Amino acid sequence: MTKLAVYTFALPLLAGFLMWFVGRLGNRPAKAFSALTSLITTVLAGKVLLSLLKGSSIVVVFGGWRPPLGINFFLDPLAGLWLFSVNVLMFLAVIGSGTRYSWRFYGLLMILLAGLNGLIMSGDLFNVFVFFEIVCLVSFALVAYYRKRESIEAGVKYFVLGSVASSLFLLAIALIYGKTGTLNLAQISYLSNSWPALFKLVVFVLILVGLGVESGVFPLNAWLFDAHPAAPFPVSALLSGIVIESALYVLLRLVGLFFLDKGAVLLVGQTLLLLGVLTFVVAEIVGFYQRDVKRALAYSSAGQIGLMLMAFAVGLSRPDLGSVALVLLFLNHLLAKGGLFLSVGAVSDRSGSRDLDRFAEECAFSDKVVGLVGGLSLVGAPPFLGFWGKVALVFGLLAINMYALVGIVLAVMVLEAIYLMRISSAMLTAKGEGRQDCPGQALSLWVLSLLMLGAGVLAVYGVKKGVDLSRLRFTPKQEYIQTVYDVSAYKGGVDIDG
Amino acid sequence: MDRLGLLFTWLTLGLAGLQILFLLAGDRYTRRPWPILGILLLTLVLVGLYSTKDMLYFFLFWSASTWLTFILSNNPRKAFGYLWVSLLGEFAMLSAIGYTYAVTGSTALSSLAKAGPTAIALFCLPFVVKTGVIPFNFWIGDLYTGSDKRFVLFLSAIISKLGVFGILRTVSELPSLPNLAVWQNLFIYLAGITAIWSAFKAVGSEDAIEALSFSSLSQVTFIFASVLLWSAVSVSGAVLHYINHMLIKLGMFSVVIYIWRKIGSTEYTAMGDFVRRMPVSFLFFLMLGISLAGVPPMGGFNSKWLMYEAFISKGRLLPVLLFFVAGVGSFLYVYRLLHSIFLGRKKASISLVKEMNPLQIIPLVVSGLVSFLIGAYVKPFMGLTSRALTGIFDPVTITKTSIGLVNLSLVLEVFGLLLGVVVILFWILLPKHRYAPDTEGYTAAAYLPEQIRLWDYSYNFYAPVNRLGKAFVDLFSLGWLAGFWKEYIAGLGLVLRGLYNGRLATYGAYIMLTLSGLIVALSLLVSKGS
Amino acid sequence: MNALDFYALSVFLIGLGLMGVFLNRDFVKILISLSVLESGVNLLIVSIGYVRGRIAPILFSKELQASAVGKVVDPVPQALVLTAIVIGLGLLAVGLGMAVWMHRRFGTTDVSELKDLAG
Amino acid sequence: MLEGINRKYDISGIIASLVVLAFSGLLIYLLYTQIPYGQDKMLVSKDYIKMGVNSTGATNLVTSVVLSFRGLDTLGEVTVLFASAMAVGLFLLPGAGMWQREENFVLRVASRFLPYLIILIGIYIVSQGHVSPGGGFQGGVVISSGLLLKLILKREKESGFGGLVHALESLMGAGFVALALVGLVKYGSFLYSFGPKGVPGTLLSAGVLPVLYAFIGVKVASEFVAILERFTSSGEEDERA
Amino acid sequence: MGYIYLAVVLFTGFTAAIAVFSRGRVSSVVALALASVGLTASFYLLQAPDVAMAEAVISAGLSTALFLFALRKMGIRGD
Repeated sequence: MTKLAVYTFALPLLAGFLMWFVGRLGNRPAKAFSALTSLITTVLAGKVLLSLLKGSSIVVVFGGWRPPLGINFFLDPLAGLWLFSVNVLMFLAVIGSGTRYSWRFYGLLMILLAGLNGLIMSGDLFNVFVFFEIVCLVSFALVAYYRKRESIEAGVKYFVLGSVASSLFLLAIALIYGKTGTLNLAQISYLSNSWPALFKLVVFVLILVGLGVESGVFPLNAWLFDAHPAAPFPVSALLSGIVIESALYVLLRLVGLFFLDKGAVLLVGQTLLLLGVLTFVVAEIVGFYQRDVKRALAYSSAGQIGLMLMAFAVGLSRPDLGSVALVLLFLNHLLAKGGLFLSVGAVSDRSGSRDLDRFAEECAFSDKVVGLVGGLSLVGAPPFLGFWGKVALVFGLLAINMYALVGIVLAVMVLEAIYLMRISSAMLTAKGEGRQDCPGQALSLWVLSLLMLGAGVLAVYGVKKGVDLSRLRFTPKQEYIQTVYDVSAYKGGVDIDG
Repeated sequence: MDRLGLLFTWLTLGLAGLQILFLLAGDRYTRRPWPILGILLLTLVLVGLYSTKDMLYFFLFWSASTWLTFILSNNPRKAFGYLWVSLLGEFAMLSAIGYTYAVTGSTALSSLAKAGPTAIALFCLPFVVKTGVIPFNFWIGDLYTGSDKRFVLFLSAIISKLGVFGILRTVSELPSLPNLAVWQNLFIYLAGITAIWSAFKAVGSEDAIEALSFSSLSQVTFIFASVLLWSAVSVSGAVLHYINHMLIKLGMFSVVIYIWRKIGSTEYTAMGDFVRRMPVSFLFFLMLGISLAGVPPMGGFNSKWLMYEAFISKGRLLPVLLFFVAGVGSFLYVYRLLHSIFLGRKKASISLVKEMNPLQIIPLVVSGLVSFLIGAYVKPFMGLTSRALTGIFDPVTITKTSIGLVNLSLVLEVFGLLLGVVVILFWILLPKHRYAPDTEGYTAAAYLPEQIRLWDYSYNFYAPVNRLGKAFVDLFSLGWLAGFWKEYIAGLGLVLRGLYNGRLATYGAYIMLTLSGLIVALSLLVSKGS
Repeated sequence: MNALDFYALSVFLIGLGLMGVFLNRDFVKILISLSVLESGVNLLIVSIGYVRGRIAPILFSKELQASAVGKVVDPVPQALVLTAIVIGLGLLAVGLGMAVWMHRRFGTTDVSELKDLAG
Repeated sequence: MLEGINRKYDISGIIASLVVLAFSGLLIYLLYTQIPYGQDKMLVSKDYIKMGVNSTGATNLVTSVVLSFRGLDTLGEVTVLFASAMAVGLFLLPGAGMWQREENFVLRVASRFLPYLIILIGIYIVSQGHVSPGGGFQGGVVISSGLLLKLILKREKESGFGGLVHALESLMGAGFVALALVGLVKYGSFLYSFGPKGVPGTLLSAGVLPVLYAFIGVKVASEFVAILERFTSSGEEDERA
Repeated sequence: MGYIYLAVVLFTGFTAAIAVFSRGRVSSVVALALASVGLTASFYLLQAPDVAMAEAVISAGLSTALFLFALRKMGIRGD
């Protein structure tokens, strides 16, 4: 089973490299080739996820060296779920990306997929940085793809802020390597208990800021609101759907492994909770006043990231509620936001304007369906995943006696409901009968709607049967260290493993 | 599914069936699939709502009904007021459920009592919002007038009264009656004021649907207040009036929607003298009007009488006065409805109208007859409501009133006899009637021209009443609240928008400030903590 | 023996790079400052791996291979920096591509001109 | 030099710089106290040094770390370069050279023989990667700077390198991943350095490592030739949005 | 022996400061190249030949070339 995990990373890379040859045949074959690749990786990721759900976590070893020596991938059920959903949305975005993009666009998408898959699975600190760089660099290029005035401005801002952030992250890695002498996450997490308070604090803040810029945490997410609307719509669907989530995933995993010893749990939890609330409240209030449709969706993405941060912070003290909320919010946002951006983006491209009143002139029927289903599920209307995610989050927040916080969060959630419903109803009540550029778009939108509905029904069924979702959470420190390598056996002496 | 849920399920299914029959019997526009499927889905959701005893599922179905109403109303611009206020209510309910889960670990409705009075009050907030009592009454007019005509009947008959069922279900599930006297009284008086406010609104409106929707609000707040009173007589009177109101609105709205399909407008000025073309509809519309006004021979009187009886026996005279004034208001707008639609001056639109086809008229006939039956022979219906309320209250037959023991059903039967006399009189006089000649002689044309607004004496019929209630109505229409929102809350948004001023240097400063701010703050906390 | 060793230089370069990014208004100057920032971090990583009095991690002779542990500098930071430098170059190439287009679209590479997207 | 300072700086830029100063101070304090300069802080590296040569066969430990112990970083690194080449290909178009008018005698004469000399040095650096300092990246860049001379010359239309360079770049990248996959399929783990270890210190010694470095060298060279070609072309970038 | 360290450190720091804060763009690119040379020397002193070689070829060589070509593409002659 470990081979499949590696293929999900190696195949898109191979596809990216070979894209020039396929590009000679033209853009449509390139799109078909990348759709095929992402379909294969989705199937592989699905099989990996199934085996993870049944069995225990997997450690994939590279170059034949046992974990502390070489680089290793670590896959727990949550990583498997994240991997599978990332590949699903990538496949649907590639299909739903219409006919206007060159073979280079699809090459970059394949490399982005390889980078994201590696980022989710990686178990080595510098390896996380390299994959993070791949994802950042490809996102810079894809945001500025159109080279219009607006995309260049967004690309430049994103480039500068992203580069500064990744340099800070590299600085944190340097400090950690200097202190511990190793780059393997499990070993660092084992050694991190003995870090002095000031060192641990500075490294925590450096990693939080370094990865926070890319994952859209409150004060650092200014680039997000320029980049998503300016990017081509499949890219903004991917940026909102998987890229900022994967950056958040890595941030939470690193924080979970390095900084959660007894004393700091409270402090780390409260910092993340505060940042989550700030991200959510500011993003939703500002999003409420947006006339530009895609920009409003970008604000909603930042808001959902805030919710996920809060869910993780709650999960530290109440794992049964917090981690379930995190998983549900992630899946819901991935499907709903991916679908919304794919449909709203295509519709506003066809109608030429992104203003709330004029963007929906040429809405095809599948756009309307996704507009309705996506809007409802994102807002947390009953039958969808968002509803259960919101319920789990509110239960969790109340369980840790954060009453005022629940009041604020729910009041602001009404704002989000209003401006998202403005977009959905603008699409629903659109008069014109639009046609999509290619059948692939309609197919991907229908698949997304069915996934959302299916997930909703499954959730209702799951809650009734009381299915236990607690396995889908970040593996706690001790268990992570034990599965990756046996601490006692490795004392830094000679350990030949040819 | 307990007996209370069963009653409400049958009522909703019955109404939905009749409404769908009315839509199917209509023309191609009303026969379109999605409104009918929407109503069926909404009925399914409501059946789920009636059947569950678990707060989480109650919240699931309640939220589903809110969202379905928003979508089925098919006019988002007008329905946003409804959406955001009911979402606020729902989130109050969600936090109540969360708090109970945190305290007691279970989300059963009965465990709400252990969570304390504030949780109960929060849980019941959405019921108050959905009923439309004073602070939450600004969305009623927009939603009803703006809503899709094919859905407004179901909206006003069932959805407007979900709050009533909510209170019934919640309070009946709690082991002991919560000591929420303060909230109870507050909302009874607020309901009274809302009843008067909506009566004035209905009286002053120039549109049939607007009049009917505000009349619904006035009746529903009366039901809501009497349920809040929570005595055997008041609750069974409320349930009876629930049934009556549902029937009345079913019949009246089907007529108004039929007319709307024919002449394309629901303004009073566009209608007039339809009795010539639609005599049967006029007959049943008259019966329902009488029942709405609460005049003895029809069912409306019995249920209103029970509710008044309950308030008086509890010695609460001020609410009785408030609801009585609202009752007087109902006389006015019922007459206005009857007059402007069927008896007023003939308009050019009369040629478009003809009697409903036999299938379409069934809902009207059914509601007229059942309401008549409730008026004439109330015993089976009283049995129905008391069976539904078994376990909560003992059956209501004998009640002690200020003038000693009174057998309610006996009293109502006496009025039933009175009804028999009226029917016989109507039967005798019917053949002798003759049409009053058109006396408006001074216009040469056969029909009055369209811009009759200036001459049609029925336009702004109750000008003195409107002038009297103007200040009162404006105060409680909460226009000033919208102004407050625009001015102050919107200001907060502008401040936050200023954060993202688009300059790269500022964003860079954000990164560094976050970095240093977190380091300083955390190091202080750590040093203070350890 | 030398107080002003490479830690000081790398922190100086990092601080200089960061200040350059925030103070400069010209995008090309910001790219230069980013390069300085990255080389500062690279220098820091390598100087973390340096051990006084040891030689480069090339075990060219037989006896060196036998007892290399105490004689050789840490090879891992050098491997990391090798990768980091090339990543920095990759970023630079993309950044300069954007700079060319920014010049074409905005007429100047002055970053304070970029204020259409706000709020 | 100093007159550049008194330009009107953005207030937030100044705040950020003050914060940077404070942060650097904290960083220096942290470094000197937590990570003393010049001391042996190795943990995992001790194993690399002990078994580096006989398990991978390469005397240059950095190469064995780059390619064998932490091979995935290098693969990621190669992907970053490939992505940036593709992004530059997205932004700028190949075309006629920028220098149409200037006829530079020295350049014309030098470009006849100098590139081949530089390429030879580059090939040496790449091939000796696993024995002496150097390797795929450094050698590849040297080779591309050799070919740079050819690109700077006056050229009317697209330089001849176009197709060949892209093909080489893609093939080498795919080759690198293929070799890694061979390691996975036959030897059970991705990027496994199989092949004869040979005598450490000689040319054919470190099994597959020199082959990998050769692939990287050619790939890096062709990548940078492609990037430089785009940067030295004056072609009016296509305006299509 | 220590003076070489000092010389290299001061040279790199000084040229980097010029690169960041000088007014003209081409002059800062040149200063950046010099800083890279200084950096190569410091890597050499830190017993890291591979990195020194990479730094020399990439930062001093190629990025300076890229900067100058980009400036040229933007139509900027000299300072």
